[in-house]
Amino acid sequence: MPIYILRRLGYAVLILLGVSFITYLLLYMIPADPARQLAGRSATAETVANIRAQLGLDLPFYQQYFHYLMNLIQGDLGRSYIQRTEVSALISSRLGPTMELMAWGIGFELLIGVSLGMLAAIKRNTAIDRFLMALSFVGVSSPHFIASMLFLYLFAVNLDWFPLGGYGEFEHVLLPALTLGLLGSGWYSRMVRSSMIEVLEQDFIRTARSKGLTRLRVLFRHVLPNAIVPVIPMIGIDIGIFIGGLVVVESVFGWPGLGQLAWQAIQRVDIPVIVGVTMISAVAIVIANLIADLLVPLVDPRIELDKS
Amino acid sequence: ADPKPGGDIIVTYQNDVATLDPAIGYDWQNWSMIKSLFDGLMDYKPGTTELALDLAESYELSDDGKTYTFKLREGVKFHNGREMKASDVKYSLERTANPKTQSPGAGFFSPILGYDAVSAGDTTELEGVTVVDDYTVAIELSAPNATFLHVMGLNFASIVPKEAVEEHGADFGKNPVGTGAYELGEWALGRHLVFEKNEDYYKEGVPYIDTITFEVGQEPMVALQRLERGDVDIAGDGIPPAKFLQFKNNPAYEGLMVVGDQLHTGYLTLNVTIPPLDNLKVRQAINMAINKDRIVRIINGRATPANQPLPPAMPGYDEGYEGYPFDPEKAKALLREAGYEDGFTTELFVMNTDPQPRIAQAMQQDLSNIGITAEIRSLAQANVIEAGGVQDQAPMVWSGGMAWIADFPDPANFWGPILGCEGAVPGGWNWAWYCNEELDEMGDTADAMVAEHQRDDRAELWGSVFIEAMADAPWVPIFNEQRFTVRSERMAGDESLYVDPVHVPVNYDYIWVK
Amino acid sequence: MSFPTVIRNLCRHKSVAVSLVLIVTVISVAVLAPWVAPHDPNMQYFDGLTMEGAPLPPNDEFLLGTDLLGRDLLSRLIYGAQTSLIIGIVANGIAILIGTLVGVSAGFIRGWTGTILMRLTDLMMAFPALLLAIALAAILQPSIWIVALVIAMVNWVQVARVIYSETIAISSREFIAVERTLGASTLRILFSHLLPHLLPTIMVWATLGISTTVLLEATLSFLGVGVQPPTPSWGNIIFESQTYFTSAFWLVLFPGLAIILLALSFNLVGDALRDELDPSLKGRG
Amino acid sequence: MNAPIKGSVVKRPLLSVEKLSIEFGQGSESKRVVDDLSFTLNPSETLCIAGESGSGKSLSALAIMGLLPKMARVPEGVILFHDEDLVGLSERRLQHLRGREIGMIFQEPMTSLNPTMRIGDQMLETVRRHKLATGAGAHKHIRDMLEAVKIPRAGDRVRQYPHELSGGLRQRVMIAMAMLCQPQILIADEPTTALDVTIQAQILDLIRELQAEFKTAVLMITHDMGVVAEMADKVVVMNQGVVEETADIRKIFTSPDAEYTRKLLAAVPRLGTAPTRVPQVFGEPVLEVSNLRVRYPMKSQGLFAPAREVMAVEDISFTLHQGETLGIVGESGCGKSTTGRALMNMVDFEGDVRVMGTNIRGLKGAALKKQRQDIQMVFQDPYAALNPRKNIAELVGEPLLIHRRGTAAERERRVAQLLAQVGLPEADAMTRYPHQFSGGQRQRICIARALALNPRIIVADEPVSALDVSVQAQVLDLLEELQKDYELSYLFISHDMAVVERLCHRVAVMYSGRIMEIGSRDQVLRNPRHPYTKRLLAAVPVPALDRKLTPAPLDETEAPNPIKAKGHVPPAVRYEQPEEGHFVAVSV
Ligand SMILES: Nc1ncnc2c1ncn2[C@@H]1O[C@H](COP(=O)(O)OP(=O)(O)OP(=O)(O)O)[C@@H](O)[C@H]1O
Ligand SMILES: Nc1ncnc2c1ncn2[C@@H]1O[C@H](COP(=O)(O)OP(=O)(O)OP(=O)(O)O)[C@@H](O)[C@H]1O
Ligand SMILES: [Mg+2]
Ligand SMILES: [Mg+2]
Repeated sequence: MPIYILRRLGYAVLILLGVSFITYLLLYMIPADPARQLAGRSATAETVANIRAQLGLDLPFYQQYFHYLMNLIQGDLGRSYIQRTEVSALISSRLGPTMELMAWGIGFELLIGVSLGMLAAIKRNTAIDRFLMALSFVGVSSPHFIASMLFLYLFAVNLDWFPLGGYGEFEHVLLPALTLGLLGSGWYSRMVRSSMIEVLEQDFIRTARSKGLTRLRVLFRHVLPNAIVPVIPMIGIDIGIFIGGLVVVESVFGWPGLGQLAWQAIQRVDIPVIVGVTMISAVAIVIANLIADLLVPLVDPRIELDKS
Repeated sequence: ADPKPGGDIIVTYQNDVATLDPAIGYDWQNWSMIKSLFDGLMDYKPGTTELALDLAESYELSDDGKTYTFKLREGVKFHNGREMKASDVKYSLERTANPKTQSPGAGFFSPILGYDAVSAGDTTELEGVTVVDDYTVAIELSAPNATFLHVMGLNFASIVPKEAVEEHGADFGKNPVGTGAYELGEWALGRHLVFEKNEDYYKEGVPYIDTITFEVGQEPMVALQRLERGDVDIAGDGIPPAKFLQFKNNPAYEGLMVVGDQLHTGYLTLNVTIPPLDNLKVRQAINMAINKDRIVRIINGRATPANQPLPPAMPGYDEGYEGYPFDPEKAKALLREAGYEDGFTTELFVMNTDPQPRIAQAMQQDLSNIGITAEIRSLAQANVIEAGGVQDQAPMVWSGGMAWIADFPDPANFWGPILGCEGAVPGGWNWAWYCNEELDEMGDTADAMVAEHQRDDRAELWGSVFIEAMADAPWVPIFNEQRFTVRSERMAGDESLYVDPVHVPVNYDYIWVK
Repeated sequence: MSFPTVIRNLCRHKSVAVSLVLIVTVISVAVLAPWVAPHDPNMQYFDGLTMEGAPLPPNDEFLLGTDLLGRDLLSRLIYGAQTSLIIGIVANGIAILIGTLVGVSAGFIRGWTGTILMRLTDLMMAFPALLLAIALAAILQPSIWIVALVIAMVNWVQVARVIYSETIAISSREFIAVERTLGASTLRILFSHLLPHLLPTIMVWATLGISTTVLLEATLSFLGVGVQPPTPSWGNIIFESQTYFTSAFWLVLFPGLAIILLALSFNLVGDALRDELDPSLKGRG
Repeated sequence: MNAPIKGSVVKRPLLSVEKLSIEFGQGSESKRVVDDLSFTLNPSETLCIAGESGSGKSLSALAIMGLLPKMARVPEGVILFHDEDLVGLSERRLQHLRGREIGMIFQEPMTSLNPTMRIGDQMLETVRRHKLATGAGAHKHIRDMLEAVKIPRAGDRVRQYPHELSGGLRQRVMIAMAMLCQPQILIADEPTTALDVTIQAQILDLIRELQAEFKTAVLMITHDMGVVAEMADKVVVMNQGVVEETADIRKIFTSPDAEYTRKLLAAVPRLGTAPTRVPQVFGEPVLEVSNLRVRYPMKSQGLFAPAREVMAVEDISFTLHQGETLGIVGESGCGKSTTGRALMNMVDFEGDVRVMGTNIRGLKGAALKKQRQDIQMVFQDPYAALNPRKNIAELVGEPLLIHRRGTAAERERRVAQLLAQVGLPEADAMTRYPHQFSGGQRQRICIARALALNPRIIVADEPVSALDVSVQAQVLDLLEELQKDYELSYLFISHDMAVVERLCHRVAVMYSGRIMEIGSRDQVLRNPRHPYTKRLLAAVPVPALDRKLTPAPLDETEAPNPIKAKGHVPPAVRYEQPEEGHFVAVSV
C-alpha cells in the first residue's frame, strides 16, 4: 500500500509535467501575443518588441518552457503579465476561498445526490422516482449562470434568507455551495440510483432484513456501502467538472476564488497565471483521483489496489 | 447644494484591479483610480475635456515651440510625507520611458528629445528633461508638438517618488505612493481595495469622501441589485445590457442613471489590402449597406449613429459632413460597377462578448442584402486583436468591445495608431491597413501648430484629414457609444463627474455624499 | 426477441411511448427544418423587436417569441436541433464509446496496459479542456465537427474513470473468474459479461451527457471553435441570451426545455430498453 | 401430552401454516410454486421439510419470514405465529419478529453475507438491534457464538470479510448469526450442506442444545435423510410444490404413505453399503499434482505489521488417472476448494500441475484455452458462479460457443439435452435467469455447464450438496455413465461420505491444507489409518432411526493456525505406506 501510494505520486509528478507542457505548448500556439496585450493599444512596435524580449517570449518554445520549468522547480510560478504580481501570491490569496466553496459544494452535491438517488431507487418506477429523475436532468441541464442568478434573486433578493453574495461569514458560503450542490447532484443521484437498484436485489439484503434490522439500517449499513462504490470515483472526476461551474458561480456570488482569476487570465492571455491555475487544479484533480482510488478498496474489500 | 466632506462609499467592479502603477496601468478600470492616487503636471477640469494645470503651477512655451518650462507647486507632499521636487518629475518621466519598466505608455514620450536613446536602452536619462531648480523643470521636444500638454496629463506622466518605487520594485503597483487625493489603505487581492482620503492633499477641501472601498469580483447584474438595495454606491461596470431597459424604464430608479458622451467611436474596419475590399467601390458599397439605426436599436439606443471617425465631442468633428447614406440599392449598384454583381464571401471578426456578436450579425444581414456573405468569426478579444494585426488575416473587424477610446481629447490620438501608416504594421492597431502618406503629412503639419492662436485652425485641419480618409472608406463608422453610470441615491456631485470623459469612469476626487 | 416486439413492449408504458414519439419528432423536425420552420431562422425582422430594441414575447406571429435580434425563436430552435443533435447524440455517443472502451480495458486487463490507460486518463482529466478549445479555435476554421471532436476528446475521460472502477468491482466477482475457466477470451468476457453489468452506468452518463454536451457546445462555440453566428444551436441560444433571463425568459426557457426533454426522453427509452433486454431484473425482490 | 400444563387449556402450536400457496407471475402466465402447504410447529420441536429440489421449500421458509421476492405473491393461506398472521403483517412488526423471534439460516452462504462488511460487524448488528448485550459483552457474545459453531480462532475471524472464508466457514457464520438471539423459531435452509460431517454433527448437536435450553422450535429444510433421521420430530415431504406427506418421523421411516417418500428413501445412499471394488487398472495419468502450495495474502494490519498469509494448501501431491474418480474429503476450510481453484488456474500457486502432460503454470492464450477444454470445474457456490444477467441457455451454451462447437441449432439441442440429463427438463428453464431457480436447480445448471464440453477431467466441488437424494442419485448415475462412456476423470470434493463411497475409486483426506491419508476407497473408508479419518467416519449421520450420534468428544487438539508470517516454511510431512497405494501422514 505505501509502495502503491509512492508509485502513484510518482505518476502524479509525470502527469503534472505533462499538463504543464501541453498547457504551455497550447498557449504558445494560440495566436494572441501577450506582449501586445501588455503593451496596450498605443504602444509602438519597438515597445512591444522590447517587452517581448524582456519576458523571454522571443525565445524558441523549448527554451521558454525550460525556463518555466526550472523556475517551477524552485517554487517560482512567475509573475502575472497583467497584474505584475507573483502568481503564487495571486493564487494563494484565492486558493482558500475556492477550497472552502469546493468542499461545501461537493459536500452538498453528495448529500443531495446520494439521498435523492437512494429515494429514487427505493421508490423505483413511481411518481417520486420520475420526479427526481426529471429534477436531476433539470439540474444538470441548467446553465450555472442562470441558476445562480435565479437562486440569488429568489433567496437573497426576494426572500432575504441569504446575503447578496460576498465572502467571509458562514452564511455567505451557503447559497453558492447549495447552487453548485443542486446543479451537480444529478450525476450522483442517477449513479446512486442505478447502483442501488442492483444492490437492493442482492441476497445479502434479504439476510440483513432477516435479522430484523430497520429499513434505515439496512439502507445505510448494507445497501449504501455496496452501492456507493461506483460513486466514489465520481468525486475525483467531479473536481474537474466542478471547476467549470465554479468559475461562473464564484463570479455571480462575488466569491473571491480561483475561478475568477482563471477566467480573467484566459481572456487576457496571462500565461503565467493560466499555467499556474492549471497546475493547481491539476494537482487537485490528481490528488482527488488518488484518494478515490485508495478509498474504493476500503469500502469494497474484494477489490485489490494494484493487481496486475 | 454645496459639497459636503465625509462619508464612506462602496464601488464595485467585476474584474480585479490589475495594477495601480501609473507607468503600467492602462485599462478603463484603473485609469481613474490611478488619477486619484497620483498627480501629473497637467490635468483636466473635472467633468470636461478642458486642459488644466495640476502639479505645475504654470508653464511657458519657448518661441520655437519646442521647450516647455514647468514651474512646480511648492509644498506638495507624497503619501510618504516627502515633498515632491523637480527631480521627481525627471525621475518619473524617465522611469516610464525606460524600456525596463515595460510601460505601455512609453511611446507617448517619443516627442521628448532623447527618447530614442532611452528607448534603445543606450541611456536611462532623457536628454530633453532638465531640472532647472527644485521647482522648475524644462522639457525639450525634438519638434513642436501640439499634443504634448495632453501627454503630460496622461497617467504615464504621473509623478512618483523614487524611494518608494525602489523599495517595492515590481510590486510598486500593489503599493502605490503618489501625491494624489487618495492613498491606498488596504488591498486584499481579489476581494477589495480601500482608498483613504489624503489629509495632506494640496488642493484645499478635496477630496470630499473619507474612504472609497472598491469591491472587486462583483458580477455587474448583482452589483446593480445591491445598488438598488443601497448596499453599493457606484456600480463601476455600469448597467449590463440585459438590465438596461428594465432599469431605464423603472420610475423607481429615475435619477440614478447618469448618461454621458465619451470619446469613442465604434467602427467596422475594411482591410484595404485584401481583395475585394481593396476596391474602393466595394468599401463604399459596404458603407452604404449598413443600417446603423437598426444597430443602435439593437443595443437599446445606448449610442448615436456615426458617420465619421471622430466622435462629436472631439475637436475637429465635422458637423456638416453627411457621410455615406444608408442606401442598399446604391450599394448594389456600386458592387455591380466594381464587378461583383454576384457578391462575394468574406469574413467578419468580432469579439465574443455580448452584444458584439449580435451587432456583427446585424451587419452580416445588411451585407447579405447586397449580396455579400460575411462569415462571422467570433473570438476572444486577444485573438481578434491578433488577427487584426496580421495583414492578410481579417478582411473585416468590428471594433466593439476593443474600440478606440481616446487617451486624451485630441484628434491626433484618433489617427496615428488606428488610421495612420504607423499603425499599419504587423501587430499594429490599424486593422484597415490603411496608409495614406499624404494624410499623415497633413496630420504632422497640424501637430506642429502648437501656438494657442492656431488651435482652431489645427482642429479644422485634423477634421479634414478624417473627412478625406472617409473618401477612401477604410472604415464604416457605426456609432458613438454613450456611457451610463449608476449611483445610489445618497451620492451627489455634478453628473458630469460620474461620466467624466477623462477620469474614466468616475472622477472620485470631486464626488460627495449627501 | 425481434425488433418490432421490442418496440411494442417498450411502448407499453405511456411515458416511454411519448418519449419515443418525442425523439422521433425532434429528429425529423431537425432533418426537415426547411419545410417545417415557420420563418427563416436568420431573418432579423424589423417588427421582431420593440422600438426600444427589446425582443417580443410569444405572440401570434412569432409563436415562441423573438430573440434579441428580432428573429423567430421557434424557427431557430427547429434549425438549432440539427447542431444539438449532432453534438448530443453523435459526439456524446462517441465520447461514451471511447470512455467505455478505455475504462473497461484498463479495469479488466490492468497491469501495464491498465496503468498507462488510466494515467493517460488522469492526464486528460487534469488538463484544461477549454484551453485546447481556444487553441483549436484560433488555429482551425470553426465548424460543428471540431466541436464534436473536442467534445469526444474531452468527455470520454470521466466515463472512462467511472467505468474503470466499476469494471474492477465487477471483475472481482466470482462469475467472471469462472468465465475464464471456461476458456472465454478476454474480449468475450469484456463484451458479453462485463458490459451488460456496466450498462446502467453507461446509460446514466450517456443520457445526462446529452444535456451537458449540448451546453458545452455553446461554450466552445462561444470561444470560436464551433458553429458561428448566426447558425443557431440550442446551447448557443441559451448562452447568447442568458443574462436576459429576467427580461426575456422565453429565450432561455424554451431551448432549456428542449434540451431537458430530449435528454429525459432518451433516458426513459434507454431505461425501458435496458429492462426489456435484460429481464434479469424481473422477478426480483 | 398426558399432563397438560396447568392453566393452559389447549396447547397452541407456536407456528402454524395453513393452506399456504405461493405464485409467480400474473394472470395466465402465473406459476404456482407452492400449493396448499400446511403444518404446525410446537416449541422444542423439529420439523424437517424434505423433498425434491425446486419443490418450494426455500420459498415457504421465506414466506414465513415475510421475505418473499417482490414478484412472488401469496394468493391464499395464513401463517400464524402465536396469534399473529405473518402474511401481510406490517413491516415494522415483522422487523421486531425477525432475528429476535424467528431466525433464519439461508441456503447460499456466499451471496447471503454482505461482502463489504466484516463478519464480526454483521453479527454485532443483530446483537445491538435486539439489545442482547452492549460493549465488550456484545463482542464476547459473538466470539462465543462463533466458537460454538466450531470456528477456530474466532477473534481473528471476526475481522475477516466473507470472501476470505471457505464455504463451510461462511455457512457457520450464517448459523451463528441466526442463533445469536436464541429465537423461538429457527428456520434452517440446508444449514449443513457445506460442512464436513464432524462439524455437521457438532452443529446439529448445538441446535439440539438450543432447543433444550430455550424451547426453540426448528424448521429445518434438508435433503439429507441422515440429518432428518437425526433431528426431526415431524417430517413434511414436498414434491413439485405440493405436500406429499406430513407425518411423524417414525412413520416416515417405517411406513411411509406416499409413493414419493418411498422413492426418496430408496434413493438414500448409505455409507458402507457400496459393494467392495475389485482393484481396477486405470489409463494414463491425466492430472499430476506435485508439491502444490497456495497462500492467500492477508490484509496488512498496519503500515509496519509484518505481512501475513493464509496457508490454504501446503505441499500436496497426487495423481489422477484416466477414468478414475479421486475423492477429496476433509474438514471445512482445509483447502479443498483452493486445490480445485489452483487446478483451474484461478489462484496463484507454487508447485507443478500437469494436465494431460502439460504444465499449466504460466500458460497463456491459445494454449490455455485449449487446456480449458480438458478440465472443467463445478463450483461450490453455484449462485455466485453464474452471471446473473444471462439466461440458462446462454450460460450452459457458453462453453460451446467459446470453443465453437457446432451450429447455433446444434448448441441449443445440446443445451436442452444437458439440462434434461441433470433433471431440469422444464420447458421454460432455458429462458429463465439464475435468480429464478432454487438452490439445487442452480447447482445442476453448473454441472450441466461443466459437462457441456465433454472435458477429460472434471473438478467437482460439492456438486450434489444441494440436491435431494433422488435427484442426487440421478446426477451421480449420470456422472458414472459419462465416466464409463468417455473415460472421464473426476476430482470429487465432497463431505458426504456415502456419496464419496459410491462414486470414488480413490479417496484423499485433507486436513489443514495437507493430505493426511490417500488410498483406494476401500483402504481409506473401510480401513482408515489416520486418526483424523477415523474421526470423520464416526461422525457420518445415518439415515435410520434411533441411532442418534453422540458427537464424539473427538480429538480436541485444535487445528493448527493457518495464518502464518509471509514466507513461513512449515516442516514437511512424511508418509508411511501401510499397504500398496495407501499413504498415511505421520505427524511430525
Ligand atoms: N423468482 C422466481 N421466478 C420464478 N420462479 C422461481 C423464482 N424463484 C424460485 N422459483 C421457482 O420456484 C420453485 C421453488 O423454489 P425453491 O427455492 O423454494 O426450491 P427449494 O425447494 O428450496 O429447492 P432446493 O432444494 O433446490 O433449494 C423452483 O422450481 C424455482 O424454479
Ligand atoms: N480469498 C481469500 N483470502 C484469504 N483467505 C482465504 C481466501 N479464500 C480462502 N481462504 C482461506 O483459505 C482456507 C482454505 O479455504 P478453502 O475454500 O479452500 O476451504 P475448503 O476446504 O473448500 O472448505 P469448505 O469445505 O468449507 O468449502 C480457509 O482458511 C479460508 O479462510
Ligand atoms: Mg432451496
Ligand atoms: Mg470449499
